[in-house]
Amino acid sequence: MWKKECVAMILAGGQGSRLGVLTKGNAKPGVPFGGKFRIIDFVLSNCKRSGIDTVGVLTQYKPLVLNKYLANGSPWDLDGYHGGMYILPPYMTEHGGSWYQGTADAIYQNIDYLEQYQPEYVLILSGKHIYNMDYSEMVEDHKKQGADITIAVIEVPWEEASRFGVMKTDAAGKVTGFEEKPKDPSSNLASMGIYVFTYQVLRSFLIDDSQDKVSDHDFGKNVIPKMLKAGKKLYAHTFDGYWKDVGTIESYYEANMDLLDRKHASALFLEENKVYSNNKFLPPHYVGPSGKVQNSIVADGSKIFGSVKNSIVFSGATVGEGVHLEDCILLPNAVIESKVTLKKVIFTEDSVLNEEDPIAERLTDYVRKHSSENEVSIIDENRFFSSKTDGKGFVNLKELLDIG
Amino acid sequence: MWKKECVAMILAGGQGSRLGVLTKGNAKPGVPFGGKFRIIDFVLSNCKRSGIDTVGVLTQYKPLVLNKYLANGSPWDLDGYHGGMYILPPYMTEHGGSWYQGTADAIYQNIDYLEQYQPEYVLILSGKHIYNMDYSEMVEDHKKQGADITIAVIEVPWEEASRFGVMKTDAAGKVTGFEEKPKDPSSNLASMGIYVFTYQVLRSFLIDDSQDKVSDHDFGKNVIPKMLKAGKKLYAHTFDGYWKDVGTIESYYEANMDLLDRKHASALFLEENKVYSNNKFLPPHYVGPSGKVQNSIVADGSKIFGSVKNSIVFSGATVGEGVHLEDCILLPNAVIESKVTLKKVIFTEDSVLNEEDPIAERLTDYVRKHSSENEVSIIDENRFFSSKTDGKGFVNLKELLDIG
Amino acid sequence: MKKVVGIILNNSKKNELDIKNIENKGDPHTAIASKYRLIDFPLSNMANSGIRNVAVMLGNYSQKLTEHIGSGKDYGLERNINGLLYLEEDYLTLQGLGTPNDLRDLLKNIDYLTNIKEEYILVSGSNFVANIDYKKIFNEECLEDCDMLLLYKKNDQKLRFVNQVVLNAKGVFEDIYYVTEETVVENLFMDTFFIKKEVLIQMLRAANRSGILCMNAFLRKVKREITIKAYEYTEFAYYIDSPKSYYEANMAFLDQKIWQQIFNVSRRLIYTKNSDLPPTAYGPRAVVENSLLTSGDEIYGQVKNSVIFRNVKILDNSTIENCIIGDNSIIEENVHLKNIIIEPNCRISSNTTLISSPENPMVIN
Amino acid sequence: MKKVVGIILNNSKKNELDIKNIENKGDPHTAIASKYRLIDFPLSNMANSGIRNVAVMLGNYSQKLTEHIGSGKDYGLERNINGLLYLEEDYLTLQGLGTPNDLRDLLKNIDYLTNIKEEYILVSGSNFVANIDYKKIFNEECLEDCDMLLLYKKNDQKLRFVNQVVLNAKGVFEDIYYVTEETVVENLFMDTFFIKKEVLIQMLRAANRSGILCMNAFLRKVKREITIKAYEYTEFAYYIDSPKSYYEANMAFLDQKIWQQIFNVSRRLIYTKNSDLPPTAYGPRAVVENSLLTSGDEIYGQVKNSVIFRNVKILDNSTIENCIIGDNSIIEENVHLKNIIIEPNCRISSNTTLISSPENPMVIN
Repeated sequence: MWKKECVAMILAGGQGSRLGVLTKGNAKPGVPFGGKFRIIDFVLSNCKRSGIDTVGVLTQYKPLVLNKYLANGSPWDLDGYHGGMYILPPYMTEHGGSWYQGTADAIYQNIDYLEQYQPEYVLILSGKHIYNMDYSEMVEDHKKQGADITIAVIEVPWEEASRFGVMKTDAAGKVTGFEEKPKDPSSNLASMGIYVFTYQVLRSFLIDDSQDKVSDHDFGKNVIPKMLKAGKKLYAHTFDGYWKDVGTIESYYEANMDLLDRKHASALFLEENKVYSNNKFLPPHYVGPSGKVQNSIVADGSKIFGSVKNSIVFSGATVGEGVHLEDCILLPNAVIESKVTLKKVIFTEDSVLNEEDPIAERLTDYVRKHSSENEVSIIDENRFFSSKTDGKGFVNLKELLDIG
Repeated sequence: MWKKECVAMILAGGQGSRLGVLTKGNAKPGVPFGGKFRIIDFVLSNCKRSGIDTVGVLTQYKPLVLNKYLANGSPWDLDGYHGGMYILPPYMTEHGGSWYQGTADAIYQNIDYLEQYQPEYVLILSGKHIYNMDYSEMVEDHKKQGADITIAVIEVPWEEASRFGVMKTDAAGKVTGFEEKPKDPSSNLASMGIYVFTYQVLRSFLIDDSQDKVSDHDFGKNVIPKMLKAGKKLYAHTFDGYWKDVGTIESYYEANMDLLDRKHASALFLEENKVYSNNKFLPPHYVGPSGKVQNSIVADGSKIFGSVKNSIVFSGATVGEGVHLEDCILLPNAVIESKVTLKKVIFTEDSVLNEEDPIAERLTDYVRKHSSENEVSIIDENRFFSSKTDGKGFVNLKELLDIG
Repeated sequence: MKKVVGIILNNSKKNELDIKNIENKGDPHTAIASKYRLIDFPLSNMANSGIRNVAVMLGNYSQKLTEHIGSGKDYGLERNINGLLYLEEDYLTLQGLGTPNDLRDLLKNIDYLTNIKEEYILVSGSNFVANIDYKKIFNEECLEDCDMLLLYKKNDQKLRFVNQVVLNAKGVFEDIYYVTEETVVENLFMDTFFIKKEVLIQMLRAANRSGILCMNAFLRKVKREITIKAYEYTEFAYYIDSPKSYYEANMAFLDQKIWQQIFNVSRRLIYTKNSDLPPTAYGPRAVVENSLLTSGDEIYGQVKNSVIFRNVKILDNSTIENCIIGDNSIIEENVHLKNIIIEPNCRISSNTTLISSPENPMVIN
Repeated sequence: MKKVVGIILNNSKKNELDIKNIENKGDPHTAIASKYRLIDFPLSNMANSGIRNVAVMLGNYSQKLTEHIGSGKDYGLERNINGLLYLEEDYLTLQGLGTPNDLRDLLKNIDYLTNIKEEYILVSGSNFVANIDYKKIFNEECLEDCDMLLLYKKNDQKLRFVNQVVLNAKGVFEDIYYVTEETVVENLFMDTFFIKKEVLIQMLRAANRSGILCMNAFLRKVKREITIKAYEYTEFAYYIDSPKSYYEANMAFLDQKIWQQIFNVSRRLIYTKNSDLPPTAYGPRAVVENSLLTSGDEIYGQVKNSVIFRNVKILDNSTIENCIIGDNSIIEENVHLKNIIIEPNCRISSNTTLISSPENPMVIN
């Protein structure tokens, strides 16, 4: 096995329970995004762009869809002989098996994988972020500073800082303090959950942390504070592009809608730095004589006979005649053929509203009544969720109609 | 996802503890075999030969080496868009994770994978068998008989029958009785652990078995007896070629040595039915002026300056000048440069005996003294194992010399 | 279809003697239907019919063609053994001097053909769009006592200078010949046939001996000795041999029925090289009607009855009607186009107006 | 090496004018060293030097070559974007009418070259065996103020009819010219050079205007205007331009020092297409000495100082000495061969004895 300067590890095992029904059969990084992509496309494309050709993808929660999508890594040119993409699920040894307990534990359990490459640096990434970043600059910075860990940070509005791990730095970018989700943040430089570690330092801290019985084995909560305390060299690398963590239904919805803003779209789809995806073979999309599309994004394989405004229509979706959608998201192969007028609704993958569906009549009213300005509705197999209740409950639309 | 007539599931999760040190960092199907192969190559090449393009590989025990070797399945042409090879490790759902408990449980936990393809038939295979077989004939038989399960069987010598699951059949091949490892076998038709199931029957028996708290969730022990009892149609499909289960060090050694018999070798490496492997890029092998090779198999990338008789020299291994090997196996990249004369020894992958190694002098004598006709010795990183003690203990050769 | 190997020829230039000076729209790498190239159709059809070994004849366009097809992975034709293969055209073909149903290109590759292990060879042209189930045709027509099966279709496009298949009153194959007059042919040979490997080899050897390198002449001579059948293909198939037929074929895809027949057949997708462009973006004032669009497009103006290829920008206040806009082209502000074919990589400056007749669409490059 | 794109030309025929009638041993698809083909060396060298985009010029051998290289996957050159690409040779080259250091093939592909985004182009021939670290050479010699860097080596093979690189007393590039006389050249041009893309384009345009299509002539004219450097390559590199040099190169690999320099360089493996044959089987009476063997071989007889290619059978009581035995050949019982080249797919019948001189090895096919 060849030695590698830098190996990337993508944490893609999370259930993403706050994405509710969107992750019912799929891990978060495998959720469709932006018309034709899946969330993990962005971090994988960043790796390709950055010249990183050895990537471990750590999976744990319902990986079937994701594994199938990632296939052999070839869509991201990660199918090389001297590197490539490897899926790293939890496994069993002669001492039995153990599931990944936290972000740091997941990496710890795959130290054998890293050992094969004897890397100088390890890049820890998350599979749930939407951004376009050249990691090689960050690795260069890390080298130049002689850092033990470099943490990518982004300035967030002060009022949001308490949702993140925030960093105090000196003028040179050296981290002088770190607080995980502080109540009274003393900085608005938020950690993006992207780390470059000097491998040997990572290795020793992981082995150490694995012995620590009170640790949650989490980078942000445990490992980084320990490093700071041990006097290791922590540096911050500031990123000032578009970056979004799509951990909740609201942030998922917002990040999709952000693509309608050409400023954000251009930041993500820079000419030379494409976002690669494992496309199915879809024909061009068709806008019919009665179709109307405004300020929207439409992916291949879809058909539009109704009116679509400020919306994202994913691959293979159908908008029938007489349908009016505004601020909506139609996930792949969703079919809406009953004459509804809907605002701020996400239709899940493969969900269908047939032309003769008796729901149609009442649905428009129901959604208008039961959702508010700050709320996103989700329709999935005749079940209605609101972003406020999802994860907790749903309304069965069929039953609703019987009652109604 | 396209419907598939037949999907294959390869059970490749076993630790293979009876292979001792050979599986210390690797699952059994990943153990090198026959000069340039790994054990799993045979079953994967059989799939290619049989036109089966959708294969799930169920892994659990130390899968890193195996996963890396299997890569994207392309060496076996299993990297297609409409099928391909998928590695299926245990995973976590919203109800937590669970490890594979038995052969039947492993398939049960991946019913979602099978559901995607809605297959008519499912072929259950093992990753630890050496043979060359066209499964399509067996599937055709299964179809013709309208069977619920067809079990591949092979005639074994009566005295060995008690080590297998044996089958009693009527003239038409219908299974009338099945005994798992019987003391007094009533038949010498042994199950090869290769099953064709009608998917819907498999599905219902697996769901049923998963509820059964006293079951070991094993096909041979539980599911097949239950099917027989339930009056399902069980048929036997007789195979009369070369077939070997390499579950122990002795059988592993024998199966390798069988390749020196041209009859067995031709059965395995039929002209049109190649055994595919994920080869590294190795140059031709070199036999030096002082080298002598007789009745042996030598793989690319190796160098032979000593004498080699009735032996298997794997990829990249080196036999130095003055070394005499008989009935030996040198696993990949083993280097023997100290002037030893050895018989019936397996050198493990990457093991090295340097020219100046002080062991050399005594090793020849030691091995001769401490092994008998029916015993295979293993040398691994200066540790000496015998096939009789392996798994239980080893002798540290360095220490031995200090004492000696 | 384990018995059949596929060979894709380039027949375009043979129909093109009369329009030498403009871009030959029937070349295998011609872009069509927003995101495809002509070669995608025979390749996908063969792959979907279960043919595992396919050879593509390379000609003057080998760089573009090999770049597009690559390893054949997109078509599921990448294999360790066999799979996709490239063959060379004959020198005369390369120089555009071939004759209709010329055997030269096959003859040049007789060594390859002789080594084929499959029993049948499916030879296809590459200048038509269709979604053909070769497996069905082969199983129904070819498996028994047939040495050669020619595919033809009704000449509903009224093409001229083509090969005519003649049947007798009973519908049995009678003759095939190239029609040089300005008459309209009834049964158009689809440049596609199944042939027993041994019969093809025999034909090529005879051609080589006699110097008569036209398949038609050979078939005329041997039609009593070998079993030649003709099969009428009745589903949608459109030939591209000129800018006019190119324009018409693109426009045909705006008909949802035709679109469905080509692009929405279960298990018979048409494959093509991935572009990895983002999905189409529509601006706030976009108005799009009865059109096909695809990845990378950005639409701010008005588009009607048009086929827009990849990565096209149509800026504000521009109107596009009955047009074909090629890859990477930019239509600036306040441009008005009607019945126009814009070639790839063009930039149409603001305040341009171009209108031509639909019978004879103007090509801009 | 993100700045460099690679182009592999076929230079063999230009050295081959004198031996027209026998198999040209310097073709890119010529098999060598048991399991390789000549094209494997430039492809592997470029891939190992971190060049991601490589174009291979196809010629008369395009079927064999594309079949061997395939998608470039074996060389790590398969990419979704760029990666491996095929270019077409010029008509005259195809007909074997090129001249030494002819620019025709590059000129034919000037559109492709113009669109290259990389700053430098590495042009390589394909009829030599060597394991070259282009990255090192480029970084040491090319990064500063250099428009063109020519690689040469001492002509230790005493080749004739080759391109000579002339340096002045200070070791500075002076001239390059083709030596037509029977004199022995000192500094052999390796058919390999780095060139700034803009300089190459300028050279090709000038060549096209002037009709002088020889690189040598152009360089002579502009050597004061552009910075041309010459780099002496001192590691093992062997040219194949005849059966004699082909034989010698194969035999050279029996020298472990040379073998190590080519095949045992860390991170710089030579790649080739996989055969998926079983490992070599030695029979009970096999005697093998100082030889290279590979997958699929079955040895029952005696082999000495020989290079055995893939899937060769050497049966009982046969002796092979100083021979090269091509792929899939079968040497029956009681055959005695010395100083012989057996071409692929041959069968030598029992009781044959063939002995030729090592200076002029006999080629059997």
